[in-house]
Amino acid sequence: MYSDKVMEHFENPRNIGEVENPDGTGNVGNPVCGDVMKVTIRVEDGRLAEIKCKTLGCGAAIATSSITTEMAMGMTLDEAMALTRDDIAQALGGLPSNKMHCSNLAVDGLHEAIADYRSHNS
Amino acid sequence: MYSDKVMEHFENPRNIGEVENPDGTGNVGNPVCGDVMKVTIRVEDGRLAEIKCKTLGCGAAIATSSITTEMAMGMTLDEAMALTRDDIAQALGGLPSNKMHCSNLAVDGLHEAIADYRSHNS
Amino acid sequence: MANRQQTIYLDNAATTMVALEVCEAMLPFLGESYGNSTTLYHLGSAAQQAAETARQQVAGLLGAEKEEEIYFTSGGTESDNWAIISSVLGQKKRHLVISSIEHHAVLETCEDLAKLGLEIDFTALPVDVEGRVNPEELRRALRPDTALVSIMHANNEIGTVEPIRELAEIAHEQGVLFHTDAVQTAGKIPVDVKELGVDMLSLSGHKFHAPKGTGALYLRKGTRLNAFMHGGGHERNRRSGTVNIPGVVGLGKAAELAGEWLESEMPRLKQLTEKLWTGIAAAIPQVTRNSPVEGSLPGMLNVTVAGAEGEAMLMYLDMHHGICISSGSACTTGSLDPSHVLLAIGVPAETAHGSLRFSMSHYTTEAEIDTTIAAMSVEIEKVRAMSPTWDG
Amino acid sequence: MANRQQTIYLDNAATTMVALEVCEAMLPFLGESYGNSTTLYHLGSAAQQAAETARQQVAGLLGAEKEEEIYFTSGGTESDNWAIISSVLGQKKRHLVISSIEHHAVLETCEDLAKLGLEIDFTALPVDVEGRVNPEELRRALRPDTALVSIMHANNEIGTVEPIRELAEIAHEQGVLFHTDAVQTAGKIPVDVKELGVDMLSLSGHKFHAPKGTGALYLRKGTRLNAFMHGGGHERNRRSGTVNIPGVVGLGKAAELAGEWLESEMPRLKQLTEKLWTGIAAAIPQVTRNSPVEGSLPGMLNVTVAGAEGEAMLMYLDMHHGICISSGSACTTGSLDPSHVLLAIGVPAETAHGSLRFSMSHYTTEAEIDTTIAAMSVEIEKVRAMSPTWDG
Ligand SMILES: Cc1ncc(COP(=O)(O)O)c(C=O)c1O
Ligand SMILES: Cc1ncc(COP(=O)(O)O)c(C=O)c1O
Ligand code: FES
Ligand code: FES
Repeated sequence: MYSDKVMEHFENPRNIGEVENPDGTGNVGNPVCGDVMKVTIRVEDGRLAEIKCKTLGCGAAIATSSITTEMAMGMTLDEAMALTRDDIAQALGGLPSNKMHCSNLAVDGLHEAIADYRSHNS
Repeated sequence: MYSDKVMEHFENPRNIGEVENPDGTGNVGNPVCGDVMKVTIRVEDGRLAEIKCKTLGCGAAIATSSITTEMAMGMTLDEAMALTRDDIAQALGGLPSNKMHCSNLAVDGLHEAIADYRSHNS
Repeated sequence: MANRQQTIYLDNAATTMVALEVCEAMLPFLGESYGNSTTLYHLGSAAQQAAETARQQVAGLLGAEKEEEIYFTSGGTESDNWAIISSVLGQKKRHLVISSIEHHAVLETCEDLAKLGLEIDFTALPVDVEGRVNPEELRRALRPDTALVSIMHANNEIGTVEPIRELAEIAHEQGVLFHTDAVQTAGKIPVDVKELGVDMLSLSGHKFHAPKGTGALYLRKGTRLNAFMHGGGHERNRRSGTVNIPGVVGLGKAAELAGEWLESEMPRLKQLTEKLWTGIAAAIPQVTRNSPVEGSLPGMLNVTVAGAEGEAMLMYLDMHHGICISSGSACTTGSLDPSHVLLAIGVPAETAHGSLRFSMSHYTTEAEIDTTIAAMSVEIEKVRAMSPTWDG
Repeated sequence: MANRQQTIYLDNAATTMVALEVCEAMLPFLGESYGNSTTLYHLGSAAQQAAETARQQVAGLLGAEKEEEIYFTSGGTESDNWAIISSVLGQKKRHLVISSIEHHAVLETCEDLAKLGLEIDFTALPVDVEGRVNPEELRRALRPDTALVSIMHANNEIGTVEPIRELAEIAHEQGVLFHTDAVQTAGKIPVDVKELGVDMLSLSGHKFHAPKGTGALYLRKGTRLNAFMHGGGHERNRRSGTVNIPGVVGLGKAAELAGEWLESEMPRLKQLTEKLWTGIAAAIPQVTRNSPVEGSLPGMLNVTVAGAEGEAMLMYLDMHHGICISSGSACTTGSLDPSHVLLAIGVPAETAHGSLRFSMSHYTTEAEIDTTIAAMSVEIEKVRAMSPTWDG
């Protein structure tokens, strides 16, 4: 069902955990729906210097969290804000159609963390 | 589907043909229905001395013609008139339920031949 | 029984042997690979992949644009029932048009639906002496409330191929869906859903060397059709029920083989059919051919033998020669029921009782046809000798 | 993937391995013996005899009075659809009563029928925390227009066995037909149609080591039920479609084996289930048992794991340990859909997403259960370590 890339990220998820004293935090999802993500970031010189994610969710949720943190690392905040769910799905070699909402979640969490950072630093 | 006894009579049907100068003839069935039988008999001393049958019909029709002629041979006319379709079916070790009408036909043909004989000789 | 040393199987329109290649393809799925195609773990993905390969193979045989247009079923009967019942059940339009020589899976479905008091009715189009539907008759039969036209691709008793493309066009002109029962043609003659222009098409695996209990419905992308079997949402929610993985794998493999064999088999079987016919006609007086010479399935020959009854002939052919064929009448309680197809092409009931159908396959040999011709003349002579209606 | 050297198959409620004996019994019918059960010649009679032997074997497993009460189908889904649809379609009485924890094959059939505008409606009875229907609730739900009550013998997610005998009696007091979906119980616990007092019963072969695509409906002699699949009149005119001879032979053999195994397997599987549960509960904090301790299928254990999601757990168990199980949520477009069964017994949605079902078979060993317990504690720790809702 899942692509090799999804399986590889699911098997070895990157950047799991929480940034200590994060500059921004995003909490998305809802336990009732089965998916919850907490994205924490550290920002340095307008770029994402550290991103960590904690994920409760299915295989797609775990793989998309992993690849999203990996892709966004080092990006400027604007670049990271421009990431879409399609970018994520594509980087993973596609996702089953009924699994697309999870690719949303990780991007949403990242965007929320950036928004949180910006709300403190503008 | 058919009992061994049916198959045996079907394989080697007895008394096929027509009695020469018969004492009685019975014609039953209808080509439209798929079964036609012609039973001819010779009567001697009030007993069936010869019975022959010609049959157009299914396996059951052929087997019942054969066993009916065999069973009735040597019977008095009253005995032969008392033969029923159940007697025939039983002697054949049973017939499939949708094949019961053919067991009727041979007995009917025989009875008609006897009736024909009696109509000339009473 | 008797001295049967061989089997000459000429009843391939009824069912066929499972091809060795098909059986081999299935075996892993009757063994180690027993996963469910809808589950996530490793056993499940093997099953899912196997099912998708099979779907491609079937789509390939039918020239379907997308493999998602193929839905696996338990056979031709289910595919036919599904197409027909779901087209009218609970729908606004409740009129059906079929031909009068459809297989029982179509005919009885219409009759039973009509009897259920669901305000469904149907028109059965007549056919000509060769068993062909006249497109003009279809045009006249269509009504504003016609939901579906279902006309078979080729008939299963006499082999007549219907002008599906033309018929489908007429239905489509009136915005009516078109289904064809291609159970007898899939794998035997070219069946291209796009060329035929049909919205739905039924096929059955066991007619072309896949196992019994397998089949498919082709449903053109975009065609609306409710599920017939409801449940776990298998087959993209259109046909629930755990997918018969070994069966489906066999169906796929058989579709692939049939596609490979088709081109060389068609002329070969056509030639064997003509050989059988000329052989019988030369050896046996008063035999009539019911299968058309042109526009008929290669490998199928239906004949009627005057002064003889079908079941008796086929039983003697089996007992003494191991020849397996079908006859055109079935025994119902009360009397013989002559084939509705033969009656529809104008064969009188009394003659119809003496009909036989020979149907060949990839595995049929020329020697078998020779033996059959010889056996026929022997056995028919015997049967006729017993018959009160024959004085040859 | 990864270092999977073994398969520990604990998803037998989804599907089972075909028993070797079953496969062997089927093989002749995928080879030489390819006749059609309705034909007259020698190949046909072998098929017919094989089908009748299988019918006796299935009748034997169910304690049916006569083997003619068994009708072969393509699986549990078809049997359920048939019982339900034919009970109300075109009938005067059009109300159905089911439980709220029925399999989708029952639930979706009722829902889809109700949506079709055929003036059919249904009542889904609630269940208690163990998943049991209260007979008094059934009594209250019956109406003068109730055509059928359909309540499953045992639930497929948590294993709860329902008080069928009592429920059937209540339905019968009001002259209402009773159907039970025994797909999870046939071959696993005693299923005696006379003791249960049911009019109809569905079973599915692939749940007890017969191949996928096989099943049966028991229909008590004298019970009226229209055909669901119309056509050539197979199965005494009640279920048309060429009989899947190899499948049916496999079903029969599996029924025979299950009958032989049943008595010794029940206590063994019960013991393995308790071992699995105590092992998991001892090793892993905050795990809840959803399967009842008493009155439940031996060999089935459903648990919820706090702070973890089902699919992720099952995928890691598969990847790293070759363990095949099911989770209680399915991904639908938009979000995870928690099991309707778990919701019905009062498990909150957020917990239901963390549920897992283990289901064993004749082939499950004690060593596999030990390995599973160990694997569970490793993998759940990993999953929880990633989870934002777990701070164990
Ligand atoms: C034309 C036609 N339609 C439908 C069927 C039914 O298919 P199945 O035997 O797979 O149920 C058959 C064969 O029996 C057939 O010849
Ligand atoms: C309780 C129950 N009913 C019905 C079914 C459907 O049976 P099948 O898979 O044979 O279609 C299943 C299994 O999927 C089941 O567990
Ligand atoms: S729960 Fe992750 S995609 Fe549905
Ligand atoms: S034709 Fe002989 S029994 Fe029906």
